[in-house]
Amino acid sequence: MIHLRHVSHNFGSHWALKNFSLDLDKGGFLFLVGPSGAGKTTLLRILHGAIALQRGQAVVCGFDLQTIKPKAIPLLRREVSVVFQDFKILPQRTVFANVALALEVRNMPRPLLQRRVRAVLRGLDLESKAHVSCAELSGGEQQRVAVARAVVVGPQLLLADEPTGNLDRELAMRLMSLFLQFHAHGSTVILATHNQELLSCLPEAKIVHIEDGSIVWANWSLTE
Amino acid sequence: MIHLRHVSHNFGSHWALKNFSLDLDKGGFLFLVGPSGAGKTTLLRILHGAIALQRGQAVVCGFDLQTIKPKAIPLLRREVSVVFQDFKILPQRTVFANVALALEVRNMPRPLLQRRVRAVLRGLDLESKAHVSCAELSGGEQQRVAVARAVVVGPQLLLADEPTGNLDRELAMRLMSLFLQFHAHGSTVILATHNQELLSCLPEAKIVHIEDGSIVWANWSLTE
Amino acid sequence: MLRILIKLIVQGVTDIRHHPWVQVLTLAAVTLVAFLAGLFLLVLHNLDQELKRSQGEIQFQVYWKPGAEMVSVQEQWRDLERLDGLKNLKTFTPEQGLEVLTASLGSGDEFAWLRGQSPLPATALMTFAVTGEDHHAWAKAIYLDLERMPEVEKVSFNPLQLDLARSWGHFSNRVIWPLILFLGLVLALVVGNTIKLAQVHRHQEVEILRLVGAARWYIQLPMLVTGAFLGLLGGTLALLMLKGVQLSLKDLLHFPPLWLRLDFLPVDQALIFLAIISGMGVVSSWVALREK
Amino acid sequence: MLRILIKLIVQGVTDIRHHPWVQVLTLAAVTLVAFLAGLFLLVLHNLDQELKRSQGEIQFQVYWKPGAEMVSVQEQWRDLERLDGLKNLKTFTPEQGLEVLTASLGSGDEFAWLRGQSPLPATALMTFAVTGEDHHAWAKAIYLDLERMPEVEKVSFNPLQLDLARSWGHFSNRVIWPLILFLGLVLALVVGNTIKLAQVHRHQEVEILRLVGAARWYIQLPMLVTGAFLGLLGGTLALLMLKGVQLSLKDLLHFPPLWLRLDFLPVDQALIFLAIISGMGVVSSWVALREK
Ligand SMILES: Nc1ncnc2c1ncn2[C@@H]1O[C@H](COP(=O)(O)OP(=O)(O)OP(=O)(O)O)[C@@H](O)[C@H]1O
Ligand SMILES: Nc1ncnc2c1ncn2[C@@H]1O[C@H](COP(=O)(O)OP(=O)(O)OP(=O)(O)O)[C@@H](O)[C@H]1O
Ligand SMILES: [Mg+2]
Ligand SMILES: [Mg+2]
Repeated sequence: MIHLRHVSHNFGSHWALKNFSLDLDKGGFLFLVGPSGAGKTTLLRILHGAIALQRGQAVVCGFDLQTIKPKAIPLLRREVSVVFQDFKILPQRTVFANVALALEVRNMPRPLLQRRVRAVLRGLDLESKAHVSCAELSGGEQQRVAVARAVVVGPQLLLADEPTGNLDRELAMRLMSLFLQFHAHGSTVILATHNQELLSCLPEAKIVHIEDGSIVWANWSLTE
Repeated sequence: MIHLRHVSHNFGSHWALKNFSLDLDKGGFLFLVGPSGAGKTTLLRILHGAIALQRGQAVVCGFDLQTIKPKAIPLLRREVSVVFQDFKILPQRTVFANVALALEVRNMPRPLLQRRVRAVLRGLDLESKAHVSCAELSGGEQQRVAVARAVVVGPQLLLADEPTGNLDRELAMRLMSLFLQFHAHGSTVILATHNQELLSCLPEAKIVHIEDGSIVWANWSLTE
Repeated sequence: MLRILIKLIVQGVTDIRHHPWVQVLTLAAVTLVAFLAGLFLLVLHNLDQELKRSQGEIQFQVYWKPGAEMVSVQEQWRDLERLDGLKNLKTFTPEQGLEVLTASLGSGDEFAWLRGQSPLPATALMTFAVTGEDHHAWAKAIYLDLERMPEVEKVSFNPLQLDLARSWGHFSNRVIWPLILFLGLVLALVVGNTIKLAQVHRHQEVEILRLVGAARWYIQLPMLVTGAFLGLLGGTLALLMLKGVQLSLKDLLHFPPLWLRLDFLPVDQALIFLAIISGMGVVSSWVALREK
Repeated sequence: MLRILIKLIVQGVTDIRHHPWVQVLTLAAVTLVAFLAGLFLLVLHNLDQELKRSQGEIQFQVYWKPGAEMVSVQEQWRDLERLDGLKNLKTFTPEQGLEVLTASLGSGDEFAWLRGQSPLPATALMTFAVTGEDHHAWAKAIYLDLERMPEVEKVSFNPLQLDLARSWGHFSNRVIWPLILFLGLVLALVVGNTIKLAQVHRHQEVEILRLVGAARWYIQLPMLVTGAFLGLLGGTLALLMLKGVQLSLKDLLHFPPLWLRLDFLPVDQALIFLAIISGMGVVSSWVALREK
């Protein structure tokens, strides 16, 4: 599913990722932990093609990021959903419209789309806010909209960047159980977080600790 | 310092705050906890005049919010600093420029301003990023810029809305000790958070737990 | 596929509601600038029509000998009418000539004493449509034919008239075409810039659509449609305003000696005008989207 | 305090670098629309000048009896020159009159046989500046004076000329003023909307400045300065382009019978023009800031 070899990335003179190698099988669950500025977001952005691969090899869901054409990036992104650290939702649109966006792009017929969106919103306790404009949401509600949009499409690979930063403990646990459900259905999940508590929800998950762009610790052998 | 009586606020038919009363003395330290959507941000926004008081009485730093003129709001905001949940920093400007903004508005002479900004950035581990544009920062770095801008002016009252959502444990503790320093120098601090761990940093702090806009629990008598 | 296309096109039009004020102001600016350009075009079109009407013509004035027998002269006039390429023949007996002279000198009766004993010769003013390749040779031939007629004293024509077309051409090269080009530039810049600025709002939308896996055309089509729609609507409104102005000013210059009646742009020009403005909307939306 | 003001004003100008492209395009659009408006103004100004020149004039044509003694007539001409309000006197002996007639009829020599025995009377064409309150009474008095001169057969003048000014007024009310108003509207809308759209980018900045406690004027001053600066710069560039056009077209219409020389706008009008455009920049920035 994911295959990284010697991936490095620099912004100007600053190396955000250094010589990063790991393999993750389909259905794996990976926690990405590390201090602020370690390079977690940078790695996730490389994985869905938001920033181009500079050095090394990377294959994600069968797409080789070294040779991928700009035209193929939308295809990659239909397999990979992302919960962004800064949400990236459209403030003028309603909650429903924001979540439906991901399905509209995939040309899902309207009735099915509505059923799917409603189900996801219910799971994230956002049903009562469905027709509220996103500018009027609290921080935690916005974060949940971002999660809802990512999971509604049932992606092969789910990347979540700090998805519980604005959520209270109870909602964080609910979110985790949603991710675990996904995992149980065969999706691959990568979760970047500072929240140590989340790690205990799935003791058999893989954990990578990065600092300053390099892996400093992992609970498995990284590459097969 | 803060005196609230029967403050209520509704957005349309939704009551974000209901009949909220509390007093906080100068030099107090208050934790505002509660689930997502409880009304924490709404309360903080009322306290610095970002949304107008609808019902009840509120006096903040000597400004009566019931009768305050639009012209006086900038004066109130020079006493009250806010760390916003969504940061509210200017992405095109550098870290230095964003932090300096708060001092420029107060017409601080340039050399003093530079010294103060540098000191605060050092305290938040942002010195190396001083001349980087904020669009290029990681989530946690942006959050620290927001904190730096709030504390650099040495406000009488500091409102912080979920200031550690994107920070790792170590940075969160460092931030707390910064707030505690402030507190020790006589500033009043109100901190809205989900992070239970922060509460243990200052056992004598006041804690208010709100849910659905109402206070459901507090560790002191609320009003004198 | 078609369903999606239609959906996206409809979306492009209905997206306007997301920033109604920005779009309304943009529409107003586009309309007014387009109207201004249309006004220029209208004036030019009418000027051009007027020029075309008089451009390809040449006038010969024939003077008979004073005292020539009017009966035979009038016979000659009837022959002249049958000449090739003749567009207009005006004849003056000596008496009629005097009347015209009197009228052109003032409003009085000061030549009354000459009546019945006009000192003027019989004349004819002939207007020919210019034909053939070598205009000057052609004119010379006609001149000789006319001069060879019996009793004719002299024939005059102004070869300068032949050059008039060319000099009008010079004038329009120097003034009118630069003006049209400049106007096109203003139109492109203002329409383009306004639509572009109005679309910049949507950068965020574009970014997010890309992140959730929308293909390029899926994102751009509605925005290009918005641009085209703004251009089309603005252009149509401008044409309607123009029609109103044309109707209200139609007869303003329709008096002697101008006899200018303001015509509307022909349908094909109006359509080209609409197409250009819509095209500008599309191009500028596209530029706005490409940036960043 | 002054230091802060200066700082804010400088900031308003230097803030342009934050969105250089947006501002450059805006500047270009403002310049071109202002130039277009200036071009109209220039044409109107010259038209107006021309009108003023001919508006307050009236012409009398005096015909002497045919065969009047030329020596005494020429004496009378010398007397006429001394009349009050006379701006121009053209005199024609019978021979000169025939020449003019001949010339106006064509280019030929067809009246050559009349030379030395011209049937025309001596005439004089007198142009007066209209004075006094009651123009018609004043004209009547002059008419009677002229007619009472010895050997004068008749005097003609066209009272319609007196009404010409009024009819020009009608024309400009119907066409020119609406056009100026409309142009002002376009200018305001396009300049305003463009600057406004360019300033919308700064909503976020305004919001954040407010949140950190900046007073209203502290936030608005630099943005109003940016607007004024864009307007001023655009207006100045437009005036420079206008001057260039005026210089290059100055003599284009300076040939018979027009003798029109294109003048530049007078300094005061140019300054008003600049002030209006800068004002629009300020107002539209202000509108952009107020929204939301
Ligand atoms: N577009 C960019 N241009 C320049 N530097 C960047 C850019 N994006 C990130 N960086 C830098 O790269 C480093 C890693 O950033 P990244 O966002 O990956 O950190 P992170 O692990 O997600 O941190 P956080 O937990 O704070 O979100 C940071 O020091 C950041 O300043
Ligand atoms: N501008 C607004 N218009 C309408 N409703 C609003 C607006 N702002 C907040 N709300 C609603 O008011 C409620 C309280 O919002 P608030 O932002 O105060 O919550 P919060 O306690 O800060 O939550 P979180 O921890 O998720 O940030 C929420 O349900 C939110 O949807
Ligand atoms: Mg990050
Ligand atoms: Mg909140």
